[in-house]
Amino acid sequence: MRVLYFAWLRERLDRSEQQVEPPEQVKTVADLINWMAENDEAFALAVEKRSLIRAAINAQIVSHDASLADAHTIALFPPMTGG
Amino acid sequence: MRVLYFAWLRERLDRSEQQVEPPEQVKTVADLINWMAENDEAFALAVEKRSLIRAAINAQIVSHDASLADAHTIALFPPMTGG
Amino acid sequence: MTVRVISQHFDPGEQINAFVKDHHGAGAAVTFTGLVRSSPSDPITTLTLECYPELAVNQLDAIRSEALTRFNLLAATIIHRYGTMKPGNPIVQVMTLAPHRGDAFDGAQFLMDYLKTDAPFWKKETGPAGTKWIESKSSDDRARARWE
Amino acid sequence: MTVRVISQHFDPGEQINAFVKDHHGAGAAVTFTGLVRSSPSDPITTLTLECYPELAVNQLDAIRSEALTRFNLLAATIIHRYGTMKPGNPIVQVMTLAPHRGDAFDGAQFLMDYLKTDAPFWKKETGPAGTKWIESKSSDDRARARWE
Repeated sequence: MRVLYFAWLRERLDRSEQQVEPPEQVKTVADLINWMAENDEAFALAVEKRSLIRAAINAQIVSHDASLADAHTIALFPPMTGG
Repeated sequence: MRVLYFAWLRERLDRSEQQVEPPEQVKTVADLINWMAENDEAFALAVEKRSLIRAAINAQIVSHDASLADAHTIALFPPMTGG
Repeated sequence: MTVRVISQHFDPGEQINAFVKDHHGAGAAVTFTGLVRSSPSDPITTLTLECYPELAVNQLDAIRSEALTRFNLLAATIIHRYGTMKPGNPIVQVMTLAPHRGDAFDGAQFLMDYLKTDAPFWKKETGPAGTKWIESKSSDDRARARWE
Repeated sequence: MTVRVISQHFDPGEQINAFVKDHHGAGAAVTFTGLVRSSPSDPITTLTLECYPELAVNQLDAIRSEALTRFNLLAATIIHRYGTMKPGNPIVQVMTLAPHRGDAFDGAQFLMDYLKTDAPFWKKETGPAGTKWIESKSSDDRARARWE
Protein backbone atom coordinates (compact mmCIF):
# COMPACT_ATOMS: atom_id res chain seq x y z
CA MET A 1 0.00 0.00 0.00
CA ARG A 2 1.38 3.37 -1.07
CA VAL A 3 0.96 6.39 1.24
CA LEU A 4 1.38 9.91 -0.22
CA TYR A 5 1.97 13.11 1.79
CA PHE A 6 1.40 16.71 0.78
CA ALA A 7 2.21 20.26 1.95
CA TRP A 8 3.44 20.69 5.54
CA LEU A 9 2.74 17.05 6.32
CA ARG A 10 5.18 16.05 3.56
CA GLU A 11 7.73 18.57 4.87
CA ARG A 12 7.46 17.48 8.51
CA LEU A 13 7.85 13.82 7.56
CA ASP A 14 10.59 14.70 5.09
CA ARG A 15 9.19 12.31 2.50
CA SER A 16 6.50 12.56 -0.18
CA GLU A 17 5.53 8.90 -0.09
CA GLN A 18 6.24 5.52 1.43
CA GLN A 19 5.17 1.89 1.15
CA VAL A 20 3.37 0.31 4.11
CA GLU A 21 2.10 -3.19 4.82
CA PRO A 22 -0.39 -2.76 7.64
CA PRO A 23 -1.58 -5.86 9.54
CA GLU A 24 -5.06 -7.21 8.95
CA GLN A 25 -6.68 -5.48 11.94
CA VAL A 26 -5.97 -2.05 10.28
CA LYS A 27 -9.27 -1.62 8.48
CA THR A 28 -9.87 2.14 8.14
CA VAL A 29 -7.95 5.34 7.47
CA ALA A 30 -8.12 6.12 11.21
CA ASP A 31 -6.69 2.67 11.99
CA LEU A 32 -3.87 3.25 9.53
CA ILE A 33 -2.97 6.63 11.03
CA ASN A 34 -3.00 5.17 14.54
CA TRP A 35 -0.93 2.15 13.53
CA MET A 36 1.68 4.33 11.76
CA ALA A 37 1.81 6.70 14.74
CA GLU A 38 2.52 3.78 17.08
CA ASN A 39 5.51 2.78 14.99
CA ASP A 40 6.93 6.22 14.11
CA GLU A 41 7.34 9.04 16.63
CA ALA A 42 7.88 11.75 13.98
CA PHE A 43 4.69 10.61 12.25
CA ALA A 44 2.81 10.62 15.57
CA LEU A 45 3.81 14.24 16.18
CA ALA A 46 2.94 15.35 12.65
CA VAL A 47 -0.57 13.89 12.80
CA GLU A 48 -1.18 14.78 16.45
CA LYS A 49 -4.10 17.05 15.58
CA ARG A 50 -6.17 14.50 13.71
CA SER A 51 -8.73 17.16 12.69
CA LEU A 52 -6.03 18.77 10.50
CA ILE A 53 -5.44 15.57 8.55
CA ARG A 54 -7.48 14.96 5.40
CA ALA A 55 -7.39 11.70 3.46
CA ALA A 56 -7.98 10.27 0.00
CA ILE A 57 -8.14 6.66 -1.12
CA ASN A 58 -7.26 5.94 -4.76
CA ALA A 59 -7.59 9.67 -5.57
CA GLN A 60 -11.04 10.05 -3.99
CA ILE A 61 -11.56 12.13 -0.86
CA VAL A 62 -12.72 10.01 2.10
CA SER A 63 -13.38 10.45 5.81
CA HIS A 64 -11.22 8.85 8.49
CA ASP A 65 -13.68 6.01 8.97
CA ALA A 66 -13.45 4.90 5.32
CA SER A 67 -12.49 1.29 4.70
CA LEU A 68 -9.07 0.44 3.30
CA ALA A 69 -10.47 -2.51 1.32
CA ASP A 70 -9.36 -2.09 -2.34
CA ALA A 71 -7.05 0.80 -1.36
CA HIS A 72 -3.80 0.82 -3.30
CA THR A 73 -2.96 4.51 -2.74
CA ILE A 74 -3.73 6.50 0.42
CA ALA A 75 -3.02 10.23 0.52
CA LEU A 76 -2.76 12.23 3.76
CA PHE A 77 -2.69 16.02 3.70
CA PRO A 78 -3.68 19.23 5.54
CA PRO A 79 -6.89 21.20 4.79
CA MET A 80 -6.83 22.36 1.18
CA THR A 81 -6.16 25.99 0.28
CA GLY A 82 -6.76 26.12 -3.46
CA GLY A 83 -8.36 28.76 -5.64
CA MET B 1 -35.29 74.21 -25.57
CA ARG B 2 -34.15 71.08 -27.36
CA VAL B 3 -36.13 67.84 -26.97
CA LEU B 4 -34.49 64.50 -27.86
CA TYR B 5 -36.29 61.20 -28.50
CA PHE B 6 -34.95 57.66 -28.38
CA ALA B 7 -35.93 54.12 -29.37
CA TRP B 8 -39.59 53.46 -30.21
CA LEU B 9 -40.57 56.97 -29.12
CA ARG B 10 -38.21 58.38 -31.74
CA GLU B 11 -39.61 55.98 -34.35
CA ARG B 12 -43.26 56.72 -33.58
CA LEU B 13 -42.65 60.46 -33.73
CA ASP B 14 -40.47 60.02 -36.80
CA ARG B 15 -37.92 62.51 -35.49
CA SER B 16 -34.92 62.29 -33.18
CA GLU B 17 -35.19 65.83 -31.87
CA GLN B 18 -37.05 69.12 -32.08
CA GLN B 19 -36.93 72.67 -30.73
CA VAL B 20 -39.77 73.82 -28.47
CA GLU B 21 -40.58 77.13 -26.81
CA PRO B 22 -43.06 76.26 -24.06
CA PRO B 23 -45.04 79.06 -22.39
CA GLU B 24 -44.13 80.18 -18.89
CA GLN B 25 -46.74 78.05 -17.10
CA VAL B 26 -44.93 74.89 -18.31
CA LYS B 27 -42.71 74.35 -15.29
CA THR B 28 -42.01 70.59 -15.07
CA VAL B 29 -41.33 67.62 -17.35
CA ALA B 30 -44.93 66.49 -16.82
CA ASP B 31 -46.17 69.99 -17.83
CA LEU B 32 -44.02 69.85 -20.96
CA ILE B 33 -45.35 66.43 -21.99
CA ASN B 34 -48.93 67.57 -21.41
CA TRP B 35 -48.42 70.82 -23.31
CA MET B 36 -46.81 69.03 -26.28
CA ALA B 37 -49.59 66.43 -26.29
CA GLU B 38 -52.22 69.18 -26.47
CA ASN B 39 -50.59 70.59 -29.56
CA ASP B 40 -49.64 67.37 -31.39
CA GLU B 41 -51.95 64.39 -31.78
CA ALA B 42 -49.18 61.96 -32.84
CA PHE B 43 -47.18 62.99 -29.78
CA ALA B 44 -50.25 62.55 -27.55
CA LEU B 45 -50.68 58.98 -28.79
CA ALA B 46 -46.98 58.11 -28.44
CA VAL B 47 -46.83 59.26 -24.80
CA GLU B 48 -50.30 58.01 -23.89
CA LYS B 49 -48.91 55.59 -21.28
CA ARG B 50 -47.02 58.14 -19.22
CA SER B 51 -45.49 55.36 -17.06
CA LEU B 52 -43.52 54.18 -20.12
CA ILE B 53 -41.90 57.58 -20.62
CA ARG B 54 -38.60 58.30 -18.90
CA ALA B 55 -36.94 61.71 -18.93
CA ALA B 56 -33.55 63.37 -18.61
CA ILE B 57 -32.70 67.06 -18.26
CA ASN B 58 -29.26 68.15 -19.46
CA ALA B 59 -28.13 64.50 -19.57
CA GLN B 60 -29.24 63.70 -16.01
CA ILE B 61 -32.13 61.32 -15.33
CA VAL B 62 -35.08 63.07 -13.65
CA SER B 63 -38.63 62.26 -12.60
CA HIS B 64 -41.66 63.79 -14.30
CA ASP B 65 -42.06 66.37 -11.56
CA ALA B 66 -38.58 67.79 -12.11
CA SER B 67 -38.35 71.53 -12.79
CA LEU B 68 -37.44 72.76 -16.26
CA ALA B 69 -35.53 75.76 -14.84
CA ASP B 70 -32.03 75.75 -16.39
CA ALA B 71 -33.04 72.98 -18.82
CA HIS B 72 -31.53 73.38 -22.26
CA THR B 73 -31.89 69.74 -23.37
CA ILE B 74 -34.76 67.41 -22.43
CA ALA B 75 -34.67 63.77 -23.45
CA LEU B 76 -37.74 61.53 -23.52
CA PHE B 77 -37.40 57.76 -23.93
CA PRO B 78 -38.85 54.35 -23.04
CA PRO B 79 -37.57 52.21 -20.13
CA MET B 80 -33.92 51.38 -20.69
CA THR B 81 -32.82 47.90 -21.79
CA GLY B 82 -29.05 48.06 -21.61
CA GLY B 83 -26.50 45.48 -20.53
CA MET C 1 -10.48 54.72 -19.31
CA THR C 2 -12.80 53.23 -16.76
CA VAL C 3 -16.13 53.88 -18.50
CA ARG C 4 -16.27 53.41 -22.26
CA VAL C 5 -19.36 53.82 -24.43
CA ILE C 6 -18.29 52.78 -27.91
CA SER C 7 -19.69 51.89 -31.30
CA GLN C 8 -16.81 49.62 -32.33
CA HIS C 9 -16.29 45.93 -31.57
CA PHE C 10 -14.14 45.18 -28.54
CA ASP C 11 -12.12 42.10 -27.65
CA PRO C 12 -13.13 40.64 -24.24
CA GLY C 13 -9.79 38.93 -23.70
CA GLU C 14 -7.68 41.97 -24.51
CA GLN C 15 -9.78 44.03 -22.15
CA ILE C 16 -9.42 41.63 -19.24
CA ASN C 17 -5.68 41.35 -19.72
CA ALA C 18 -5.29 45.13 -19.75
CA PHE C 19 -7.50 45.36 -16.68
CA VAL C 20 -5.66 42.91 -14.42
CA LYS C 21 -2.21 44.13 -15.39
CA ASP C 22 -0.32 46.01 -12.69
CA HIS C 23 -2.74 45.46 -9.84
CA HIS C 24 -0.60 43.25 -7.64
CA GLY C 25 -2.52 44.20 -4.52
CA ALA C 26 -5.59 42.44 -5.80
CA GLY C 27 -6.30 38.76 -5.63
CA ALA C 28 -9.70 38.57 -7.33
CA ALA C 29 -10.94 39.75 -10.70
CA VAL C 30 -14.51 39.17 -11.85
CA THR C 31 -15.53 39.80 -15.45
CA PHE C 32 -19.05 39.77 -16.80
CA THR C 33 -19.35 39.62 -20.58
CA GLY C 34 -22.77 40.11 -22.15
CA LEU C 35 -23.04 38.60 -25.63
CA VAL C 36 -25.64 38.86 -28.37
CA ARG C 37 -27.78 35.77 -27.85
CA SER C 38 -29.42 33.70 -30.54
CA SER C 39 -31.01 30.32 -29.90
CA PRO C 40 -33.00 27.89 -32.07
CA SER C 41 -36.19 28.81 -30.16
CA ASP C 42 -35.53 32.54 -30.50
CA PRO C 43 -33.18 33.09 -33.44
CA ILE C 44 -32.00 36.57 -34.34
CA THR C 45 -29.81 37.84 -37.15
CA THR C 46 -28.81 41.20 -35.67
CA LEU C 47 -29.19 43.17 -32.47
CA THR C 48 -29.06 46.96 -32.61
CA LEU C 49 -28.47 49.05 -29.52
CA GLU C 50 -29.54 52.65 -29.59
CA CYS C 51 -27.78 54.89 -27.10
CA TYR C 52 -27.83 58.39 -25.61
CA PRO C 53 -24.05 58.58 -25.17
CA GLU C 54 -23.85 61.71 -23.03
CA LEU C 55 -26.37 60.37 -20.50
CA ALA C 56 -24.83 56.88 -20.69
CA VAL C 57 -21.41 58.16 -19.63
CA ASN C 58 -22.98 60.13 -16.76
CA GLN C 59 -24.98 57.13 -15.57
CA LEU C 60 -22.14 54.63 -15.89
CA ASP C 61 -19.71 56.98 -14.10
CA ALA C 62 -22.16 57.31 -11.21
CA ILE C 63 -22.85 53.56 -10.99
CA ARG C 64 -19.13 52.83 -11.10
CA SER C 65 -18.30 55.30 -8.30
CA GLU C 66 -21.03 53.81 -6.15
CA ALA C 67 -19.67 50.28 -6.73
CA LEU C 68 -16.07 51.27 -5.93
CA THR C 69 -17.09 52.67 -2.54
CA ARG C 70 -19.73 50.13 -1.63
CA PHE C 71 -17.61 47.03 -2.34
CA ASN C 72 -14.11 48.41 -1.63
CA LEU C 73 -13.02 47.71 -5.17
CA LEU C 74 -9.48 48.51 -6.26
CA ALA C 75 -10.65 49.00 -9.84
CA ALA C 76 -13.79 48.75 -11.94
CA THR C 77 -14.24 49.15 -15.68
CA ILE C 78 -17.44 49.24 -17.74
CA ILE C 79 -17.39 48.88 -21.53
CA HIS C 80 -20.73 49.17 -23.35
CA ARG C 81 -21.23 48.99 -27.09
CA TYR C 82 -23.97 50.44 -29.20
CA GLY C 83 -24.81 50.06 -32.89
CA THR C 84 -25.57 46.85 -34.81
CA MET C 85 -24.13 43.53 -33.67
CA LYS C 86 -24.35 39.84 -34.60
CA PRO C 87 -24.93 36.73 -32.47
CA GLY C 88 -21.89 36.01 -30.31
CA ASN C 89 -20.61 39.61 -30.40
CA PRO C 90 -19.85 41.18 -27.03
CA ILE C 91 -22.27 43.96 -26.01
CA VAL C 92 -21.07 44.82 -22.55
CA GLN C 93 -18.20 43.95 -20.25
CA VAL C 94 -17.93 44.81 -16.58
CA MET C 95 -14.71 44.07 -14.68
CA THR C 96 -14.04 44.39 -10.96
CA LEU C 97 -10.88 43.90 -8.94
CA ALA C 98 -10.74 43.43 -5.16
CA PRO C 99 -8.56 41.82 -2.51
CA HIS C 100 -11.28 39.22 -1.87
CA ARG C 101 -13.55 37.35 -4.23
CA GLY C 102 -16.86 38.11 -2.50
CA ASP C 103 -16.47 41.85 -3.10
CA ALA C 104 -15.37 41.37 -6.70
CA PHE C 105 -18.43 39.16 -7.40
CA ASP C 106 -20.87 41.47 -5.61
CA GLY C 107 -19.45 44.56 -7.31
CA ALA C 108 -19.82 43.02 -10.77
CA GLN C 109 -23.39 41.87 -10.09
CA PHE C 110 -24.33 45.26 -8.68
CA LEU C 111 -22.94 47.00 -11.77
CA MET C 112 -24.83 44.70 -14.12
CA ASP C 113 -28.11 44.98 -12.20
CA TYR C 114 -27.99 48.79 -12.25
CA LEU C 115 -26.82 48.98 -15.80
CA LYS C 116 -29.77 46.87 -17.05
CA THR C 117 -32.31 49.37 -15.75
CA ASP C 118 -30.40 52.64 -15.47
CA ALA C 119 -28.17 52.93 -18.53
CA PRO C 120 -29.74 54.62 -21.56
CA PHE C 121 -29.47 51.86 -24.13
CA TRP C 122 -32.37 50.37 -26.04
CA LYS C 123 -32.23 46.98 -27.76
CA LYS C 124 -33.93 46.16 -31.04
CA GLU C 125 -33.63 42.70 -32.51
CA THR C 126 -34.06 41.49 -36.06
CA GLY C 127 -34.87 37.87 -36.86
CA PRO C 128 -37.04 35.74 -39.14
CA ALA C 129 -40.15 37.23 -37.49
CA GLY C 130 -39.09 40.80 -38.24
CA THR C 131 -37.75 43.64 -36.14
CA LYS C 132 -38.87 44.50 -32.62
CA TRP C 133 -37.84 46.58 -29.63
CA ILE C 134 -37.05 44.47 -26.57
CA GLU C 135 -39.26 45.33 -23.62
CA SER C 136 -37.80 46.05 -20.22
CA LYS C 137 -38.12 43.11 -17.83
CA SER C 138 -39.63 43.15 -14.36
CA SER C 139 -36.95 40.60 -13.38
CA ASP C 140 -34.37 43.31 -14.06
CA ASP C 141 -36.25 45.74 -11.81
CA ARG C 142 -36.30 43.12 -9.06
CA ALA C 143 -32.59 42.39 -9.50
CA ARG C 144 -31.83 46.09 -9.11
CA ALA C 145 -34.16 46.49 -6.13
CA ARG C 146 -32.22 44.03 -3.97
CA TRP C 147 -29.34 46.52 -3.71
CA GLU C 148 -31.55 49.37 -2.40
CA MET D 1 -10.73 20.76 -22.16
CA THR D 2 -13.08 21.81 -19.44
CA VAL D 3 -10.91 21.07 -16.42
CA ARG D 4 -7.21 21.84 -16.66
CA VAL D 5 -4.67 21.39 -13.88
CA ILE D 6 -1.43 22.80 -15.23
CA SER D 7 2.03 23.87 -14.14
CA GLN D 8 2.52 26.45 -16.92
CA HIS D 9 1.42 30.07 -17.02
CA PHE D 10 -1.89 30.71 -18.76
CA ASP D 11 -3.25 33.87 -20.39
CA PRO D 12 -6.62 34.94 -18.87
CA GLY D 13 -7.69 36.85 -21.98
CA GLU D 14 -6.90 34.05 -24.43
CA GLN D 15 -8.84 31.65 -22.24
CA ILE D 16 -11.94 33.82 -22.08
CA ASN D 17 -11.92 34.41 -25.83
CA ALA D 18 -11.65 30.70 -26.54
CA PHE D 19 -14.42 30.04 -24.02
CA VAL D 20 -17.06 32.42 -25.37
CA LYS D 21 -16.41 31.57 -29.02
CA ASP D 22 -19.16 29.61 -30.76
CA HIS D 23 -21.74 29.71 -27.99
CA HIS D 24 -24.37 31.86 -29.64
CA GLY D 25 -27.15 30.49 -27.49
CA ALA D 26 -25.64 32.13 -24.44
CA GLY D 27 -25.99 35.73 -23.39
CA ALA D 28 -23.92 35.80 -20.21
CA ALA D 29 -20.34 34.81 -19.46
CA VAL D 30 -18.83 35.22 -16.00
CA THR D 31 -15.10 34.83 -15.45
CA PHE D 32 -13.33 34.71 -12.12
CA THR D 33 -9.58 35.16 -12.23
CA GLY D 34 -7.59 34.56 -9.06
CA LEU D 35 -4.23 36.33 -9.05
CA VAL D 36 -1.19 36.11 -6.81
CA ARG D 37 -1.69 38.97 -4.35
CA SER D 38 1.00 41.14 -2.86
CA SER D 39 0.29 44.30 -0.92
CA PRO D 40 2.48 46.76 1.03
CA SER D 41 1.04 45.44 4.31
CA ASP D 42 1.59 41.81 3.30
CA PRO D 43 4.28 41.71 0.60
CA ILE D 44 5.28 38.42 -0.96
CA THR D 45 7.90 37.56 -3.55
CA THR D 46 6.60 34.17 -4.66
CA LEU D 47 3.62 31.91 -4.12
CA THR D 48 4.03 28.17 -4.58
CA LEU D 49 1.08 25.87 -4.99
CA GLU D 50 1.55 22.22 -4.27
CA CYS D 51 -0.95 19.90 -5.91
CA TYR D 52 -2.14 16.31 -6.00
CA PRO D 53 -3.00 16.36 -9.72
CA GLU D 54 -4.91 13.07 -9.96
CA LEU D 55 -7.21 13.98 -7.06
CA ALA D 56 -7.49 17.59 -8.30
CA VAL D 57 -8.83 16.49 -11.67
CA ASN D 58 -11.33 14.16 -9.97
CA GLN D 59 -12.52 16.88 -7.59
CA LEU D 60 -12.74 19.61 -10.23
CA ASP D 61 -14.62 17.32 -12.65
CA ALA D 62 -17.16 16.54 -9.93
CA ILE D 63 -17.58 20.19 -8.89
CA ARG D 64 -17.98 21.23 -12.51
CA SER D 65 -20.65 18.58 -13.26
CA GLU D 66 -22.57 19.67 -10.18
CA ALA D 67 -22.43 23.34 -11.28
CA LEU D 68 -23.56 22.56 -14.84
CA THR D 69 -26.69 20.79 -13.57
CA ARG D 70 -27.47 23.03 -10.65
CA PHE D 71 -27.26 26.34 -12.55
CA ASN D 72 -28.27 25.18 -16.04
CA LEU D 73 -24.96 26.27 -17.47
CA LEU D 74 -24.23 25.85 -21.16
CA ALA D 75 -20.53 25.58 -20.45
CA ALA D 76 -18.07 25.77 -17.56
CA THR D 77 -14.30 25.67 -17.55
CA ILE D 78 -11.87 25.51 -14.63
CA ILE D 79 -8.16 26.19 -15.06
CA HIS D 80 -5.94 25.80 -12.00
CA ARG D 81 -2.20 26.26 -11.91
CA TYR D 82 0.34 24.80 -9.55
CA GLY D 83 4.06 25.44 -9.10
CA THR D 84 5.79 28.72 -8.28
CA MET D 85 4.24 32.05 -9.28
CA LYS D 86 4.89 35.77 -8.86
CA PRO D 87 2.61 38.63 -7.77
CA GLY D 88 0.06 39.39 -10.48
CA ASN D 89 0.27 35.93 -12.07
CA PRO D 90 -3.03 34.12 -12.58
CA ILE D 91 -3.53 31.10 -10.31
CA VAL D 92 -7.03 30.04 -11.18
CA GLN D 93 -9.71 30.93 -13.70
CA VAL D 94 -13.30 29.77 -13.64
CA MET D 95 -15.64 30.58 -16.55
CA THR D 96 -19.37 29.98 -16.82
CA LEU D 97 -21.78 30.55 -19.68
CA ALA D 98 -25.57 30.70 -19.35
CA PRO D 99 -28.57 32.23 -21.09
CA HIS D 100 -29.08 34.56 -18.09
CA ARG D 101 -26.63 36.44 -15.95
CA GLY D 102 -27.89 35.26 -12.55
CA ASP D 103 -27.04 31.64 -13.32
CA ALA D 104 -23.65 32.51 -14.76
CA PHE D 105 -22.77 34.54 -11.62
CA ASP D 106 -24.08 31.89 -9.20
CA GLY D 107 -22.32 29.10 -11.08
CA ALA D 108 -18.97 30.89 -10.96
CA GLN D 109 -19.31 31.69 -7.24
CA PHE D 110 -20.33 28.13 -6.46
CA LEU D 111 -17.30 26.78 -8.33
CA MET D 112 -14.93 29.12 -6.51
CA ASP D 113 -16.42 28.43 -3.07
CA TYR D 114 -16.10 24.66 -3.53
CA LEU D 115 -12.70 24.87 -5.10
CA LYS D 116 -11.28 26.82 -2.13
CA THR D 117 -12.07 24.04 0.32
CA ASP D 118 -12.32 20.91 -1.84
CA ALA D 119 -9.54 21.07 -4.41
CA PRO D 120 -6.20 19.54 -3.34
CA PHE D 121 -3.91 22.53 -3.66
CA TRP D 122 -1.80 23.96 -0.86
CA LYS D 123 -0.38 27.49 -0.91
CA LYS D 124 3.00 28.46 0.47
CA GLU D 125 4.15 32.04 0.32
CA THR D 126 7.62 33.52 0.46
CA GLY D 127 8.20 37.13 1.48
CA PRO D 128 10.57 39.28 3.55
CA ALA D 129 9.42 37.42 6.70
CA GLY D 130 10.31 34.01 5.25
CA THR D 131 8.29 31.12 3.90
CA LYS D 132 5.03 29.87 5.33
CA TRP D 133 2.10 27.61 4.47
CA ILE D 134 -1.18 29.50 4.20
CA GLU D 135 -3.78 28.23 6.64
CA SER D 136 -7.25 27.31 5.52
CA LYS D 137 -9.82 29.99 6.35
CA SER D 138 -13.06 29.52 8.24
CA SER D 139 -14.56 32.18 5.93
CA ASP D 140 -13.98 29.76 3.04
CA ASP D 141 -15.78 27.00 4.95
CA ARG D 142 -18.70 29.36 5.54
CA ALA D 143 -18.78 30.40 1.88
CA ARG D 144 -18.96 26.76 0.85
CA ALA D 145 -21.59 25.91 3.46
CA ARG D 146 -24.17 28.31 2.01
CA TRP D 147 -24.57 26.04 -1.05
CA GLU D 148 -25.38 22.93 1.04
